[in-house]
Amino acid sequence: MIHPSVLRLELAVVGLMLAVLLGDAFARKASRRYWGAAVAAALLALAGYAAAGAGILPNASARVFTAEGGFLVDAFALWVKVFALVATAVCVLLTSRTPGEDAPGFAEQVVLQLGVGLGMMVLGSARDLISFYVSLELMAIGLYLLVAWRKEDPLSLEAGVKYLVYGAMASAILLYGMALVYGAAGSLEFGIIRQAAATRSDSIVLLAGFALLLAGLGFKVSAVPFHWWTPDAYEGAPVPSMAALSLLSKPAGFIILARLLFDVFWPLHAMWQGPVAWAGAATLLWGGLGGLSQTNLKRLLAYSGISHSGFMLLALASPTRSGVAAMLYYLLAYLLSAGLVFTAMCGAAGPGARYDLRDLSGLGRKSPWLAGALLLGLFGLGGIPPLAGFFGKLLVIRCVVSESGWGFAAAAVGGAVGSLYYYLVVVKAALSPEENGAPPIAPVGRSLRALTAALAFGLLLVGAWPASVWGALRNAAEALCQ
Amino acid sequence: MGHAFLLLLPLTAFAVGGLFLRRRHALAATVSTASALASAAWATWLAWAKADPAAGAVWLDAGGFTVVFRLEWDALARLMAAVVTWVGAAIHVYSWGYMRGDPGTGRFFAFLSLFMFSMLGIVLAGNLVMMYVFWELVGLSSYLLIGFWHERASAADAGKKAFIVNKLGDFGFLLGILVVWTVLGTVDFLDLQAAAPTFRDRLAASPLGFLPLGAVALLLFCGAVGKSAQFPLHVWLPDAMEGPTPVSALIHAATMVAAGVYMLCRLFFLFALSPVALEAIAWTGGLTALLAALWTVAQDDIKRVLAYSTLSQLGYMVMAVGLASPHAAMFHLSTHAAFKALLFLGAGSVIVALHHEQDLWRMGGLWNRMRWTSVAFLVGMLALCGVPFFAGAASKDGILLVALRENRALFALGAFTALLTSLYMGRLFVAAFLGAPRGEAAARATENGWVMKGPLAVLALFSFAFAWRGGWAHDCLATLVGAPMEHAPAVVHAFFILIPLCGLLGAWALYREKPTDALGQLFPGLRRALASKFLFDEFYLWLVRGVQERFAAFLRGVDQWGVDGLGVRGVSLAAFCLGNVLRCFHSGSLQFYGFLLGLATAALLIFGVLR
Amino acid sequence: MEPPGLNHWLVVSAMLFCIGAAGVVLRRNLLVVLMSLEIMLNAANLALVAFSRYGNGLDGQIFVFFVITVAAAEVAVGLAILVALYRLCGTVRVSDIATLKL
Amino acid sequence: MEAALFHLFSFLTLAGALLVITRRDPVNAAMLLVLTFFFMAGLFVLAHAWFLAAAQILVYAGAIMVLFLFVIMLLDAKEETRRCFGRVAGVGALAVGGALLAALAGVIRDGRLWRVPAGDAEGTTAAVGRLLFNTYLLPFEVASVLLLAATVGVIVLIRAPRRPDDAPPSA
Repeated sequence: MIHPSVLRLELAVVGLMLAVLLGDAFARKASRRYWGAAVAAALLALAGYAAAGAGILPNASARVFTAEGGFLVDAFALWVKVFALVATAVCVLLTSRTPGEDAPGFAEQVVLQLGVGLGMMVLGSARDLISFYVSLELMAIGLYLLVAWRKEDPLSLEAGVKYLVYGAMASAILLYGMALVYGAAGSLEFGIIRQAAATRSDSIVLLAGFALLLAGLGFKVSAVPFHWWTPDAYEGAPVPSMAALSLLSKPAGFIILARLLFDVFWPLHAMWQGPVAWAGAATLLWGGLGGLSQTNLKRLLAYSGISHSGFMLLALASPTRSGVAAMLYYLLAYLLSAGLVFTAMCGAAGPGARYDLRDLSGLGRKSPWLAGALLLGLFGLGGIPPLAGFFGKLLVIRCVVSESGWGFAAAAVGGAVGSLYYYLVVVKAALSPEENGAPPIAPVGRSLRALTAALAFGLLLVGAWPASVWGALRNAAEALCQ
Repeated sequence: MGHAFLLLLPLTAFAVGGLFLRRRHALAATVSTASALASAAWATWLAWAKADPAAGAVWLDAGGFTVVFRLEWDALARLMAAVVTWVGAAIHVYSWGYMRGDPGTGRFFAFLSLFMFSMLGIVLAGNLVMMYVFWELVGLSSYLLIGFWHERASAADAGKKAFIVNKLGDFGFLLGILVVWTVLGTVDFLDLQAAAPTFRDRLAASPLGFLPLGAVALLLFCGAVGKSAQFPLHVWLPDAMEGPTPVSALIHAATMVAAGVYMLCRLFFLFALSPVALEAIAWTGGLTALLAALWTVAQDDIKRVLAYSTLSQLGYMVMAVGLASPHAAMFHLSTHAAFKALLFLGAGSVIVALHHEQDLWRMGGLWNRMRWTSVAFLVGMLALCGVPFFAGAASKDGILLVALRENRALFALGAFTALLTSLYMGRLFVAAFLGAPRGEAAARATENGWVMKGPLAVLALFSFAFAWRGGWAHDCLATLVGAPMEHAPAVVHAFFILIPLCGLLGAWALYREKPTDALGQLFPGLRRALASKFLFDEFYLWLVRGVQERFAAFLRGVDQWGVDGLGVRGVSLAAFCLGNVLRCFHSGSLQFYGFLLGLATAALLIFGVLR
Repeated sequence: MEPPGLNHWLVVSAMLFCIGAAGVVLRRNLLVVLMSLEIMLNAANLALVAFSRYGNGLDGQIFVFFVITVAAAEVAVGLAILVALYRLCGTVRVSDIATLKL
Repeated sequence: MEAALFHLFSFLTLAGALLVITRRDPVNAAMLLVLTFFFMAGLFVLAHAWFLAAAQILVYAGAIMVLFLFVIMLLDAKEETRRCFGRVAGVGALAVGGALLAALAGVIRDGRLWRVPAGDAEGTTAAVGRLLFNTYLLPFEVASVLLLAATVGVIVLIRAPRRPDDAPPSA
């Protein structure tokens, strides 16, 4: 039996998708001026509703099942839904700036983004391998299309092809891992798999399946050595899709990774802790060093994203609730700061821009608003207090020092210095005097201003007063690690 | 009560100025200056009343570790807060004159308020995490202010360099904080102080037991090395002079660079646990003091002379901490803040009057044209040289006395540095203010308005006042020190008087009436006239030119190629090379990516599962 | 002849999986690369069916049903991108889409 | 009988797959892929997955293949003029295939799977349908959203530009 009331948030998003599709079919062009803002407002309202418990969870430690136990709502899942709704709202607002609400394909793009967000919401609640697979693929398919969305731009299509082929290969690996896990555990259900992991931890098939699952998710979160696609896909993708890649797809990867590591395969934690920590350190350094000599902002942000993935992997590698909570906090900080950077990018150039660092020159003069957003976002990513990125890094390194060891902490610190260096390169480019050939920028719209202000406020609030979100994060972590 | 206002005042000024007043320069300047003056008054009142701050609020409660937002208001904090707010207020006022007509004035004052907020945060921080947060914020505001004229590439680069070099030090600091946090389970200064005696045992028992105690202390010290620009991370400070001069005065002379010393004093109970670490700190400080003083003699830019001199004085303070005498360090910090700010503002006044001419050898003769500035500068100079009855004398002699008692080698080093100090300051004064004007701008220089003269006067007063009758300052010092001044034998005092005298006279003899620094092209008349002094002159010349300057040039080379090149730049070069190697994997070939993915998966299975 | 055991089934599926992976690395034509990906997915399907046959109930078969559905969508998306690429650049060769690099 | 059929179908499936990745002509490859899936349906029948066997033929051999062939025709993809792969790629493919095979074979060897007895699950349409529309109804609905999203996206992506001024810049 399915109880639709448990699924009310998901159903609302599906309703929104259909509304946009129908509206696209019937509405006149002139009446579309605030579609993006309207959809985003609806999503944010839903996020607020979800943050308040959405009438599903009576208290923070409750667990509500539906769909024969295949769908679980607990504090963790609810937090994932809030995150997904907010991130989707950001992506939709960015889309309404590029290509613009009256461009052909705008409604469809929004529908796909809603689909990706829906995928993440279901993923947070998945309790069996089928829901897990299907929701992950819902996200993936939407993203393949979104990356290749600018069909008049060869680079966008190239990025789409690369992302699709690489992603499909990774998802085949993931699927093979699922098959092995299913074979070893005898069931698709997470609960039974957990029992199997506890009682049959010597089963090679189970371990192999688990390893392949990790490889497949390593692709999603762009962990070394599965991260090869990231810079190419980021560089080719249009900015809103790039935002969806890093604000939805990657967090979703971390969410399900946390679910697998801390819930399903928790009995094996002595086995996964080391490899995850090593992968985290390698990812961090790769991202921190690889971006040093980049001259393209999008590519640079891809490396930056890799480096942040390393931090979150290191957080997961400390098998404690604080580790999970630190990871969740880091994700939130990443959402806010990267969101600001993407917003500034959307405002600073038109849809076809390549985002060479030189193109940013004179931004400080042309639009202090956008330059400020860019600065704040980059400092947030770099972990400068009092922005949220600082406590994210501090908490992660604190966990690493006490759980994974000294060398990993030193690696984290080194990677952070490296990436801070290239953020400053971007800042310098944005503040330098205008060069010839830098593209002119359109005036910053009202919705973009509102988005910037909201993200900046969140970044400051969460950073300067972490207690404001910490309670919710701890509840989520405790719900996960039962 | 109400200590939070000290933070809120500048924060509000920053928020208001940064968000709403970027174009309305006068209003932004008023708001910012008013906040600075108000916080100075408020800090004084709080210190007078010896009011206790309110209990803290929980800032972060992350399972196992809790951080409480608590403000500290002990004697150390009171003294430092007074220094920061008063020097800050004077410089705010001065900036009105200095920044007049600059299109970014609003932004400038907003950043200045941000800096005041962060700096007061460091001073008032009640625990290590808070201190680190504000520490980083100070770094950020310094970055913004150095790169204030960001459209000038050198300024943007200098800002970046300062930020990154500071970050290098900060990360050692952060690791140190994390070790302390992990081992002692708390970050609050009071709890830490209570738990410090058990630190050695608990460290040995923790998973970090392989770390010697001294290493932990040195990690924490890394923060001070970066922020206080100690050798070998000193490279950023001279470049930081790209910022506007009030910024140099406030941040890179009086307050921010002193934050490192303040932190050392604040955490002295931890450093005191490890004699090895103290020894290392003392030698780092001493070495910085000496090397910087040597380099200074070869500088021609008026701001750079002062910058290197700041390095040298910071070295003194760090040395004092290393000699287990934090109160002497704090005393010198306070006096130095006053007279170094005075010197910088004087230099800024000259620079403005000369339309941004900074070369010493194109100045000259300013004594007659800018009497007010010259006198103020003279006071600052005498204070820096340690001439009796000026602020620097008491504090610097205090440090030297400690050194005399604790470590003779460092005393010799410190005394020699003091000699060099008076030599280069004399050189600066002689070249810039005396003699005939050597440039068009210098010939037509005029004194600036009261907005700039006023702060000079106030700071000059401070440079006197500390010396014999501090009143409230002395009270603070007394609480801090136990005994404000050490007593020394008359011989030693005589020696201390002799040092600046020799230096100044030497400078007078060497540089008087010289058109350039190139003494090799001395006019022949001087030779004939001073035949009797020839030997002495030659000797001094040989000493200064032949040995000392070459040595200084050599050291500068070592600095540029060795420390800056191999150390800082070498690390970054290696990082870039490695980064480029890593980039090569991203060849763009889909087949290659697939190949790597497949191999990585197989490797994971073979090494992870099958083993 | 002895009836095949679970290991036989899995060996076949593993070989199929490797052939698919090799195909992705091997082929220049993106259409054939897509076909190779289908082969990889089918290898996983075969493993699921085999496990389902050997004592694990019908859930594995349901999973295969979902995989077939998703694979169909994935192929459609992949082919659509290829068509768009061909329209724009006149190529579906891997070596021609290596502009994004380093 | 069952064993013989299993070996036959396995061999044919693998051979078909190998030919798919080595044939020059994409049309040939597509036809061979159909055959491969056809034989795999045979294997499904041997595994008592009746419904899946039918679905495999309908969806893969029917729908997906038609799609492939249609696109091949549309793109006018010609037979590769020389070899269909570079030498380096050949070595790489061998390495990847070999490494993965070694790893998986190791897992299967160490997994002690030959003792597992066959179960009694019969994948009839009725049984599969019952399970699908009870236990797995939710993922089924999610899959429907997935198909909707894919449809919407694909249509936009391959829709020809409407106005001439929308035409792509010549690449």
